Amino acid sequence: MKIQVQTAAFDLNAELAALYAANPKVGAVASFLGLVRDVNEGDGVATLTLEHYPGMTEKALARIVEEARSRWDMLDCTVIHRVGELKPTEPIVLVAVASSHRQDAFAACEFVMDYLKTQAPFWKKEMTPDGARWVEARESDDTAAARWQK
Amino acid sequence: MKIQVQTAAFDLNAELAALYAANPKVGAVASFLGLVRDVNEGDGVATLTLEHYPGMTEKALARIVEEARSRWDMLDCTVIHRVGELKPTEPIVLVAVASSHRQDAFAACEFVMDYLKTQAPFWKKEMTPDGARWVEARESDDTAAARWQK
Amino acid sequence: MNVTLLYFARLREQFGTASEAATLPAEVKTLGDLVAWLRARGGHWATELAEGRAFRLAVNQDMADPATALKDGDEVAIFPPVTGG
Amino acid sequence: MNVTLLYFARLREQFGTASEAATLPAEVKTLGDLVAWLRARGGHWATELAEGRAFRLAVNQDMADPATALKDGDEVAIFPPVTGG
Repeated sequence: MKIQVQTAAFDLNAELAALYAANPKVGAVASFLGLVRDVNEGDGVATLTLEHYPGMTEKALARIVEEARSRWDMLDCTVIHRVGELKPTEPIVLVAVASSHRQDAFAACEFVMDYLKTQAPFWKKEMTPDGARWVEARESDDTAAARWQK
Repeated sequence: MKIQVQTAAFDLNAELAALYAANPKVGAVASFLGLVRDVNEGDGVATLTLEHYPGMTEKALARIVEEARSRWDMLDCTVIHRVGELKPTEPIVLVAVASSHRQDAFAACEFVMDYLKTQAPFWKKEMTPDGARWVEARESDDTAAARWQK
Repeated sequence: MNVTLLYFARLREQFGTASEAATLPAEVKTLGDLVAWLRARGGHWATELAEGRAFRLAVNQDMADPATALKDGDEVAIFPPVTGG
Repeated sequence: MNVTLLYFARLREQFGTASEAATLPAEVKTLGDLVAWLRARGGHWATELAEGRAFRLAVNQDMADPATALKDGDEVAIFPPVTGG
Protein backbone atom coordinates (compact mmCIF):
# COMPACT_ATOMS: atom_id res chain seq x y z
CA MET A 1 0.00 0.00 0.00
CA LYS A 2 1.40 3.34 -1.04
CA ILE A 3 -0.12 6.64 0.04
CA GLN A 4 1.55 9.83 -1.00
CA VAL A 5 0.85 13.56 -1.10
CA GLN A 6 3.20 15.43 -3.39
CA THR A 7 3.56 18.50 -5.61
CA ALA A 8 5.34 16.63 -8.42
CA ALA A 9 3.64 14.86 -11.32
CA PHE A 10 3.64 11.07 -11.22
CA ASP A 11 4.55 8.40 -13.75
CA LEU A 12 1.55 6.19 -14.45
CA ASN A 13 3.59 3.44 -16.08
CA ALA A 14 5.85 3.21 -13.05
CA GLU A 15 3.02 3.49 -10.50
CA LEU A 16 0.86 0.79 -12.10
CA ALA A 17 3.82 -1.49 -12.85
CA ALA A 18 4.69 -1.33 -9.14
CA LEU A 19 1.29 -2.89 -8.44
CA TYR A 20 1.45 -5.82 -10.86
CA ALA A 21 4.92 -6.41 -12.30
CA ALA A 22 6.23 -8.34 -9.31
CA ASN A 23 3.00 -10.07 -8.34
CA PRO A 24 1.63 -12.70 -10.75
CA LYS A 25 -1.47 -13.08 -8.54
CA VAL A 26 -2.69 -9.72 -9.85
CA GLY A 27 -5.18 -10.19 -12.67
CA ALA A 28 -6.81 -6.78 -12.55
CA VAL A 29 -5.77 -3.20 -11.90
CA ALA A 30 -8.56 -0.62 -11.80
CA SER A 31 -7.38 2.94 -11.68
CA PHE A 32 -8.74 6.42 -11.58
CA LEU A 33 -7.10 9.63 -12.65
CA GLY A 34 -8.67 12.94 -11.62
CA LEU A 35 -7.70 15.95 -13.74
CA VAL A 36 -8.01 19.72 -13.62
CA ARG A 37 -10.79 20.90 -15.96
CA ASP A 38 -10.79 24.32 -17.58
CA VAL A 39 -14.39 25.01 -16.57
CA ASN A 40 -16.18 24.64 -13.23
CA GLU A 41 -19.69 25.80 -12.40
CA GLY A 42 -19.77 27.55 -15.78
CA ASP A 43 -16.66 29.67 -15.22
CA GLY A 44 -13.24 29.38 -16.81
CA VAL A 45 -10.51 28.00 -14.58
CA ALA A 46 -6.93 29.14 -15.24
CA THR A 47 -5.27 27.38 -12.31
CA LEU A 48 -6.27 25.23 -9.39
CA THR A 49 -4.40 25.40 -6.09
CA LEU A 50 -4.68 22.50 -3.69
CA GLU A 51 -4.12 22.81 0.04
CA HIS A 52 -4.18 19.94 2.55
CA TYR A 53 -3.74 19.12 6.22
CA PRO A 54 -0.36 17.36 6.45
CA GLY A 55 -0.52 14.41 8.79
CA MET A 56 -4.28 14.10 8.83
CA THR A 57 -4.36 13.63 5.06
CA GLU A 58 -2.15 10.56 5.11
CA LYS A 59 -3.99 9.19 8.15
CA ALA A 60 -7.41 9.66 6.52
CA LEU A 61 -6.27 8.09 3.24
CA ALA A 62 -4.71 5.11 5.05
CA ARG A 63 -7.98 4.55 6.90
CA ILE A 64 -10.01 4.67 3.66
CA VAL A 65 -7.66 2.18 1.98
CA GLU A 66 -7.84 -0.13 5.01
CA GLU A 67 -11.62 -0.02 4.92
CA ALA A 68 -11.57 -0.92 1.21
CA ARG A 69 -9.17 -3.78 1.93
CA SER A 70 -11.50 -5.14 4.57
CA ARG A 71 -14.41 -5.16 2.10
CA TRP A 72 -12.83 -6.46 -1.12
CA ASP A 73 -10.02 -8.71 -2.27
CA MET A 74 -7.29 -6.09 -2.63
CA LEU A 75 -3.72 -7.23 -3.26
CA ASP A 76 -2.23 -3.75 -3.39
CA CYS A 77 -3.24 -0.12 -3.70
CA THR A 78 -1.64 3.20 -4.57
CA VAL A 79 -3.07 6.62 -3.79
CA ILE A 80 -1.15 9.69 -4.95
CA HIS A 81 -2.68 13.14 -4.47
CA ARG A 82 -1.00 16.27 -5.67
CA VAL A 83 -1.05 19.63 -3.89
CA GLY A 84 0.06 23.10 -4.93
CA GLU A 85 -0.78 24.91 -8.15
CA LEU A 86 -2.03 22.89 -11.12
CA LYS A 87 -3.25 23.81 -14.59
CA PRO A 88 -6.10 22.39 -16.69
CA THR A 89 -5.35 18.88 -18.06
CA GLU A 90 -2.90 18.21 -15.22
CA PRO A 91 -3.51 15.09 -13.10
CA ILE A 92 -4.60 15.76 -9.51
CA VAL A 93 -5.08 12.30 -8.10
CA LEU A 94 -4.35 8.67 -8.90
CA VAL A 95 -6.09 5.80 -7.16
CA ALA A 96 -5.10 2.34 -8.40
CA VAL A 97 -6.21 -1.00 -6.93
CA ALA A 98 -4.73 -4.40 -7.78
CA SER A 99 -6.85 -7.53 -7.24
CA SER A 100 -7.12 -11.05 -8.57
CA HIS A 101 -10.41 -10.27 -10.31
CA ARG A 102 -11.87 -7.16 -11.86
CA GLN A 103 -15.04 -6.73 -9.79
CA ASP A 104 -13.03 -6.28 -6.58
CA ALA A 105 -10.59 -3.89 -8.25
CA PHE A 106 -13.35 -1.69 -9.69
CA ALA A 107 -15.43 -1.57 -6.51
CA ALA A 108 -12.47 -0.85 -4.23
CA CYS A 109 -11.12 1.86 -6.54
CA GLU A 110 -14.47 3.63 -6.75
CA PHE A 111 -14.96 3.30 -2.99
CA VAL A 112 -11.57 4.88 -2.25
CA MET A 113 -12.32 7.78 -4.62
CA ASP A 114 -15.77 8.39 -3.12
CA TYR A 115 -14.41 8.48 0.41
CA LEU A 116 -11.35 10.49 -0.55
CA LYS A 117 -13.73 13.14 -1.94
CA THR A 118 -15.60 13.49 1.35
CA GLN A 119 -13.13 12.44 4.07
CA ALA A 120 -9.60 13.43 3.07
CA PRO A 121 -8.65 17.00 4.07
CA PHE A 122 -7.87 18.61 0.71
CA TRP A 123 -9.24 21.95 -0.47
CA LYS A 124 -9.27 23.42 -3.94
CA LYS A 125 -9.06 27.08 -4.81
CA GLU A 126 -9.58 28.03 -8.42
CA MET A 127 -8.51 31.11 -10.32
CA THR A 128 -11.33 32.37 -12.56
CA PRO A 129 -11.72 35.55 -14.64
CA ASP A 130 -13.59 36.99 -11.61
CA GLY A 131 -10.75 36.20 -9.23
CA ALA A 132 -9.85 33.37 -6.88
CA ARG A 133 -12.54 31.32 -5.17
CA TRP A 134 -12.67 28.25 -2.98
CA VAL A 135 -14.41 25.29 -4.60
CA GLU A 136 -17.62 24.39 -2.78
CA ALA A 137 -18.17 20.80 -1.62
CA ARG A 138 -20.66 18.96 -3.82
CA GLU A 139 -23.70 17.27 -2.42
CA SER A 140 -23.36 14.60 -5.11
CA ASP A 141 -20.06 13.57 -3.50
CA ASP A 142 -21.79 13.01 -0.17
CA THR A 143 -24.42 10.95 -1.95
CA ALA A 144 -21.74 8.91 -3.73
CA ALA A 145 -19.98 8.13 -0.45
CA ALA A 146 -23.23 7.36 1.36
CA ARG A 147 -24.15 4.52 -1.00
CA TRP A 148 -21.30 2.39 0.39
CA GLN A 149 -22.67 2.53 3.92
CA LYS A 150 -23.55 -0.94 5.14
CA MET B 1 -12.43 6.50 -29.78
CA LYS B 2 -9.53 4.10 -30.30
CA ILE B 3 -10.01 0.38 -30.66
CA GLN B 4 -7.00 -1.75 -31.34
CA VAL B 5 -6.00 -5.42 -31.36
CA GLN B 6 -2.25 -5.93 -31.31
CA THR B 7 0.54 -8.28 -30.24
CA ALA B 8 2.80 -5.50 -28.93
CA ALA B 9 2.76 -4.13 -25.40
CA PHE B 10 1.26 -0.68 -24.94
CA ASP B 11 2.44 2.45 -23.17
CA LEU B 12 -0.04 3.45 -20.45
CA ASN B 13 1.34 6.97 -20.10
CA ALA B 14 0.90 7.61 -23.81
CA GLU B 15 -2.50 5.93 -24.04
CA LEU B 16 -4.00 7.79 -21.09
CA ALA B 17 -2.39 11.10 -22.03
CA ALA B 18 -4.03 10.78 -25.45
CA LEU B 19 -7.39 10.80 -23.66
CA TYR B 20 -6.89 13.87 -21.48
CA ALA B 21 -3.84 15.95 -22.44
CA ALA B 22 -5.54 17.80 -25.31
CA ASN B 23 -9.01 18.01 -23.80
CA PRO B 24 -9.47 20.24 -20.73
CA LYS B 25 -13.11 19.09 -20.47
CA VAL B 26 -11.84 15.74 -19.15
CA GLY B 27 -12.01 15.62 -15.37
CA ALA B 28 -11.89 11.85 -14.91
CA VAL B 29 -10.22 8.88 -16.56
CA ALA B 30 -11.21 5.45 -15.28
CA SER B 31 -9.12 2.64 -16.60
CA PHE B 32 -8.80 -1.08 -16.33
CA LEU B 33 -5.78 -3.23 -16.95
CA GLY B 34 -6.23 -7.01 -17.23
CA LEU B 35 -3.12 -9.10 -16.63
CA VAL B 36 -1.96 -12.68 -17.06
CA ARG B 37 -1.99 -14.48 -13.70
CA ASP B 38 0.32 -17.39 -12.94
CA VAL B 39 -2.49 -19.56 -11.57
CA ASN B 40 -5.93 -20.36 -12.98
CA GLU B 41 -8.42 -22.87 -11.61
CA GLY B 42 -5.72 -24.03 -9.20
CA ASP B 43 -3.12 -24.86 -11.85
CA GLY B 44 0.11 -23.07 -12.70
CA VAL B 45 0.08 -21.08 -15.93
CA ALA B 46 3.38 -20.67 -17.79
CA THR B 47 2.02 -18.83 -20.84
CA LEU B 48 -1.30 -17.65 -22.19
CA THR B 49 -2.00 -17.54 -25.91
CA LEU B 50 -4.79 -15.34 -27.19
CA GLU B 51 -6.60 -15.92 -30.45
CA HIS B 52 -9.27 -13.68 -31.96
CA TYR B 53 -11.58 -13.27 -34.94
CA PRO B 54 -10.07 -10.41 -36.97
CA GLY B 55 -12.75 -8.09 -38.27
CA MET B 56 -15.47 -9.24 -35.92
CA THR B 57 -13.37 -8.32 -32.89
CA GLU B 58 -13.05 -4.67 -33.88
CA LYS B 59 -16.73 -4.53 -34.88
CA ALA B 60 -17.86 -6.06 -31.57
CA LEU B 61 -15.65 -3.72 -29.53
CA ALA B 62 -16.84 -0.66 -31.47
CA ARG B 63 -20.44 -1.65 -30.80
CA ILE B 64 -19.77 -2.08 -27.07
CA VAL B 65 -18.07 1.32 -26.88
CA GLU B 66 -20.96 2.95 -28.78
CA GLU B 67 -23.45 1.40 -26.38
CA ALA B 68 -21.44 2.76 -23.43
CA ARG B 69 -21.32 6.20 -25.05
CA SER B 70 -25.09 6.19 -25.45
CA ARG B 71 -25.55 5.44 -21.76
CA TRP B 72 -22.99 7.69 -20.08
CA ASP B 73 -21.20 10.98 -20.60
CA MET B 74 -18.10 9.66 -22.38
CA LEU B 75 -15.70 12.13 -23.94
CA ASP B 76 -13.27 9.54 -25.25
CA CYS B 77 -12.41 5.88 -24.90
CA THR B 78 -9.50 3.58 -25.68
CA VAL B 79 -9.66 -0.20 -25.88
CA ILE B 80 -6.46 -2.11 -26.61
CA HIS B 81 -6.48 -5.90 -26.51
CA ARG B 82 -3.38 -7.96 -27.07
CA VAL B 83 -3.27 -11.31 -28.87
CA GLY B 84 -0.54 -13.91 -29.25
CA GLU B 85 1.58 -15.44 -26.49
CA LEU B 86 1.80 -13.65 -23.16
CA LYS B 87 3.47 -14.47 -19.84
CA PRO B 88 2.26 -13.97 -16.26
CA THR B 89 2.30 -10.30 -15.17
CA GLU B 90 1.97 -9.12 -18.80
CA PRO B 91 -0.96 -6.80 -19.60
CA ILE B 92 -3.68 -8.33 -21.79
CA VAL B 93 -6.20 -5.55 -22.09
CA LEU B 94 -6.59 -1.85 -21.42
CA VAL B 95 -9.96 -0.11 -21.28
CA ALA B 96 -9.83 3.59 -20.45
CA VAL B 97 -12.75 6.01 -20.43
CA ALA B 98 -12.52 9.80 -20.23
CA SER B 99 -15.49 11.78 -18.88
CA SER B 100 -16.19 15.08 -17.20
CA HIS B 101 -17.08 13.36 -13.94
CA ARG B 102 -15.94 10.19 -12.28
CA GLN B 103 -19.23 8.28 -11.96
CA ASP B 104 -19.65 8.19 -15.75
CA ALA B 105 -16.04 7.17 -16.30
CA PHE B 106 -16.22 4.31 -13.78
CA ALA B 107 -19.57 2.97 -14.97
CA ALA B 108 -18.67 3.12 -18.67
CA CYS B 109 -15.29 1.48 -18.09
CA GLU B 110 -16.79 -1.38 -16.10
CA PHE B 111 -19.59 -1.79 -18.66
CA VAL B 112 -17.11 -2.05 -21.55
CA MET B 113 -15.06 -4.66 -19.66
CA ASP B 114 -18.12 -6.73 -18.76
CA TYR B 115 -19.35 -6.79 -22.36
CA LEU B 116 -15.88 -7.34 -23.78
CA LYS B 117 -15.64 -10.46 -21.60
CA THR B 118 -18.83 -11.96 -23.03
CA GLN B 119 -19.22 -10.43 -26.52
CA ALA B 120 -15.80 -9.86 -28.07
CA PRO B 121 -14.41 -12.90 -29.93
CA PHE B 122 -11.19 -13.60 -28.05
CA TRP B 123 -10.14 -17.00 -26.73
CA LYS B 124 -7.43 -17.89 -24.26
CA LYS B 125 -5.35 -21.04 -24.24
CA GLU B 126 -3.10 -21.61 -21.26
CA MET B 127 -0.03 -23.75 -20.89
CA THR B 128 -0.10 -25.65 -17.58
CA PRO B 129 2.14 -28.42 -16.19
CA ASP B 130 -0.47 -30.89 -17.55
CA GLY B 131 -0.30 -29.41 -21.04
CA ALA B 132 -2.21 -26.80 -23.02
CA ARG B 133 -5.90 -26.17 -22.39
CA TRP B 134 -8.51 -23.72 -23.56
CA VAL B 135 -9.82 -21.47 -20.82
CA GLU B 136 -13.50 -22.11 -20.11
CA ALA B 137 -15.95 -19.23 -20.15
CA ARG B 138 -17.01 -18.18 -16.64
CA GLU B 139 -20.61 -17.98 -15.60
CA SER B 140 -19.73 -15.03 -13.38
CA ASP B 141 -18.86 -13.07 -16.52
CA ASP B 142 -22.33 -13.67 -17.96
CA THR B 143 -23.81 -12.54 -14.64
CA ALA B 144 -21.64 -9.41 -14.66
CA ALA B 145 -22.75 -8.48 -18.19
CA ALA B 146 -26.40 -9.26 -17.46
CA ARG B 147 -26.62 -6.70 -14.66
CA TRP B 148 -26.36 -3.87 -17.21
CA GLN B 149 -29.43 -5.01 -19.11
CA LYS B 150 -32.12 -2.37 -19.00
CA MET C 1 -25.94 -21.36 -51.75
CA ASN C 2 -22.23 -20.87 -51.05
CA VAL C 3 -20.94 -19.71 -47.66
CA THR C 4 -17.59 -19.36 -45.95
CA LEU C 5 -17.29 -21.21 -42.66
CA LEU C 6 -14.82 -20.10 -39.99
CA TYR C 7 -13.87 -22.00 -36.84
CA PHE C 8 -11.98 -20.64 -33.86
CA ALA C 9 -10.14 -21.83 -30.77
CA ARG C 10 -11.05 -25.34 -29.61
CA LEU C 11 -13.40 -25.91 -32.56
CA ARG C 12 -10.69 -24.95 -35.03
CA GLU C 13 -8.41 -27.52 -33.41
CA GLN C 14 -11.03 -30.25 -33.22
CA PHE C 15 -12.22 -29.77 -36.78
CA GLY C 16 -8.63 -29.56 -38.02
CA THR C 17 -9.32 -26.46 -40.09
CA ALA C 18 -9.76 -22.73 -39.62
CA SER C 19 -12.05 -22.20 -42.60
CA GLU C 20 -13.79 -23.88 -45.49
CA ALA C 21 -15.86 -22.84 -48.48
CA ALA C 22 -19.13 -24.80 -48.36
CA THR C 23 -21.88 -25.29 -50.89
CA LEU C 24 -25.03 -25.85 -48.90
CA PRO C 25 -27.88 -28.10 -50.02
CA ALA C 26 -31.20 -26.37 -50.75
CA GLU C 27 -32.80 -27.49 -47.48
CA VAL C 28 -30.24 -25.54 -45.40
CA LYS C 29 -31.96 -22.17 -44.99
CA THR C 30 -31.02 -21.04 -41.47
CA LEU C 31 -28.01 -21.07 -39.18
CA GLY C 32 -29.72 -23.87 -37.22
CA ASP C 33 -30.06 -25.92 -40.41
CA LEU C 34 -26.37 -25.35 -41.12
CA VAL C 35 -25.35 -26.59 -37.67
CA ALA C 36 -27.53 -29.73 -38.13
CA TRP C 37 -25.94 -30.30 -41.55
CA LEU C 38 -22.42 -30.04 -40.08
CA ARG C 39 -23.37 -32.25 -37.15
CA ALA C 40 -24.42 -34.94 -39.64
CA ARG C 41 -20.77 -35.21 -40.70
CA GLY C 42 -20.28 -37.24 -37.52
CA GLY C 43 -17.02 -37.52 -35.54
CA HIS C 44 -15.85 -34.27 -33.94
CA TRP C 45 -18.62 -32.42 -35.79
CA ALA C 46 -21.29 -34.48 -34.05
CA THR C 47 -19.54 -34.20 -30.68
CA GLU C 48 -18.71 -30.51 -30.65
CA LEU C 49 -21.99 -29.36 -32.17
CA ALA C 50 -24.21 -31.73 -30.17
CA GLU C 51 -27.39 -30.31 -28.64
CA GLY C 52 -26.54 -28.84 -25.26
CA ARG C 53 -22.87 -28.11 -26.08
CA ALA C 54 -21.89 -24.50 -25.57
CA PHE C 55 -20.88 -22.87 -28.84
CA ARG C 56 -21.58 -19.48 -30.38
CA LEU C 57 -22.56 -18.45 -33.90
CA ALA C 58 -21.86 -15.33 -35.93
CA VAL C 59 -22.99 -14.32 -39.40
CA ASN C 60 -21.02 -11.64 -41.22
CA GLN C 61 -19.21 -10.82 -37.97
CA ASP C 62 -22.29 -10.27 -35.82
CA MET C 63 -23.47 -12.66 -33.13
CA ALA C 64 -26.43 -14.62 -34.47
CA ASP C 65 -28.82 -17.31 -33.33
CA PRO C 66 -30.05 -20.53 -35.00
CA ALA C 67 -33.15 -18.82 -36.43
CA THR C 68 -30.99 -16.46 -38.54
CA ALA C 69 -31.64 -16.93 -42.27
CA LEU C 70 -28.58 -17.53 -44.45
CA LYS C 71 -27.91 -16.07 -47.86
CA ASP C 72 -25.37 -16.68 -50.55
CA GLY C 73 -21.92 -15.31 -49.73
CA ASP C 74 -22.41 -15.17 -45.95
CA GLU C 75 -19.42 -15.50 -43.64
CA VAL C 76 -20.49 -17.87 -40.89
CA ALA C 77 -18.36 -18.42 -37.78
CA ILE C 78 -18.72 -21.09 -35.13
CA PHE C 79 -16.71 -20.82 -31.94
CA PRO C 80 -16.67 -21.59 -28.21
CA PRO C 81 -17.97 -19.02 -25.69
CA VAL C 82 -15.47 -16.16 -25.69
CA THR C 83 -12.82 -15.78 -22.97
CA GLY C 84 -10.98 -12.52 -23.62
CA GLY C 85 -10.21 -9.64 -21.32
CA MET D 1 -6.20 23.41 29.22
CA ASN D 2 -3.89 24.27 26.32
CA VAL D 3 -4.69 23.22 22.76
CA THR D 4 -3.33 23.95 19.31
CA LEU D 5 -5.86 25.30 16.85
CA LEU D 6 -5.41 24.84 13.09
CA TYR D 7 -7.44 26.50 10.34
CA PHE D 8 -7.48 25.56 6.69
CA ALA D 9 -8.59 26.92 3.33
CA ARG D 10 -11.29 29.61 3.49
CA LEU D 11 -11.26 29.64 7.30
CA ARG D 12 -7.50 30.13 7.38
CA GLU D 13 -7.92 33.12 5.09
CA GLN D 14 -10.89 34.61 6.95
CA PHE D 15 -9.30 34.22 10.37
CA GLY D 16 -5.99 35.54 9.05
CA THR D 17 -4.01 32.76 10.66
CA ALA D 18 -3.17 29.11 10.03
CA SER D 19 -2.69 28.18 13.68
CA GLU D 20 -2.72 29.46 17.22
CA ALA D 21 -1.89 28.15 20.67
CA ALA D 22 -4.96 28.67 22.86
CA THR D 23 -5.45 28.44 26.60
CA LEU D 24 -9.06 27.47 27.12
CA PRO D 25 -11.15 28.61 30.08
CA ALA D 26 -12.32 25.87 32.46
CA GLU D 27 -15.87 25.82 31.07
CA VAL D 28 -14.66 24.72 27.60
CA LYS D 29 -14.81 20.92 27.88
CA THR D 30 -15.93 19.75 24.44
CA LEU D 31 -15.32 20.62 20.82
CA GLY D 32 -18.77 22.22 20.77
CA ASP D 33 -17.79 24.43 23.71
CA LEU D 34 -14.61 25.42 21.89
CA VAL D 35 -16.54 26.45 18.76
CA ALA D 36 -18.92 28.56 20.90
CA TRP D 37 -15.93 30.16 22.63
CA LEU D 38 -14.33 31.05 19.27
CA ARG D 39 -17.66 32.33 17.94
CA ALA D 40 -17.85 34.72 20.88
CA ARG D 41 -14.77 36.50 19.48
CA GLY D 42 -17.18 38.11 17.00
CA GLY D 43 -16.27 39.31 13.48
CA HIS D 44 -15.24 36.55 11.08
CA TRP D 45 -15.31 34.08 13.97
CA ALA D 46 -18.99 34.70 14.57
CA THR D 47 -19.79 34.64 10.84
CA GLU D 48 -17.84 31.56 9.79
CA LEU D 49 -18.69 29.48 12.84
CA ALA D 50 -22.36 30.52 13.01
CA GLU D 51 -24.96 27.82 13.59
CA GLY D 52 -25.89 26.30 10.26
CA ARG D 53 -22.61 27.16 8.51
CA ALA D 54 -20.88 24.16 7.00
CA PHE D 55 -17.55 23.50 8.66
CA ARG D 56 -15.79 20.36 9.81
CA LEU D 57 -13.88 19.53 12.98
CA ALA D 58 -10.96 17.23 13.67
CA VAL D 59 -9.20 16.36 16.92
CA ASN D 60 -5.69 14.93 16.70
CA GLN D 61 -6.17 14.43 12.94
CA ASP D 62 -9.38 12.43 13.15
CA MET D 63 -12.77 13.79 12.13
CA ALA D 64 -14.73 14.66 15.28
CA ASP D 65 -18.11 16.04 16.29
CA PRO D 66 -19.12 18.75 18.79
CA ALA D 67 -19.69 16.20 21.58
CA THR D 68 -16.02 15.16 21.52
CA ALA D 69 -14.30 15.86 24.87
CA LEU D 70 -11.10 17.88 24.72
CA LYS D 71 -7.96 17.26 26.75
CA ASP D 72 -4.76 19.16 27.32
CA GLY D 73 -2.40 19.12 24.34
CA ASP D 74 -5.03 18.28 21.73
CA GLU D 75 -4.55 19.39 18.13
CA VAL D 76 -7.89 20.78 17.00
CA ALA D 77 -8.57 21.65 13.37
CA ILE D 78 -11.49 23.60 11.91
CA PHE D 79 -12.00 23.65 8.15
CA PRO D 80 -14.58 23.84 5.36
CA PRO D 81 -16.05 20.64 3.86
CA VAL D 82 -13.25 18.97 1.90
CA THR D 83 -12.97 19.25 -1.89
CA GLY D 84 -10.06 17.06 -2.96
CA GLY D 85 -9.85 14.40 -5.62
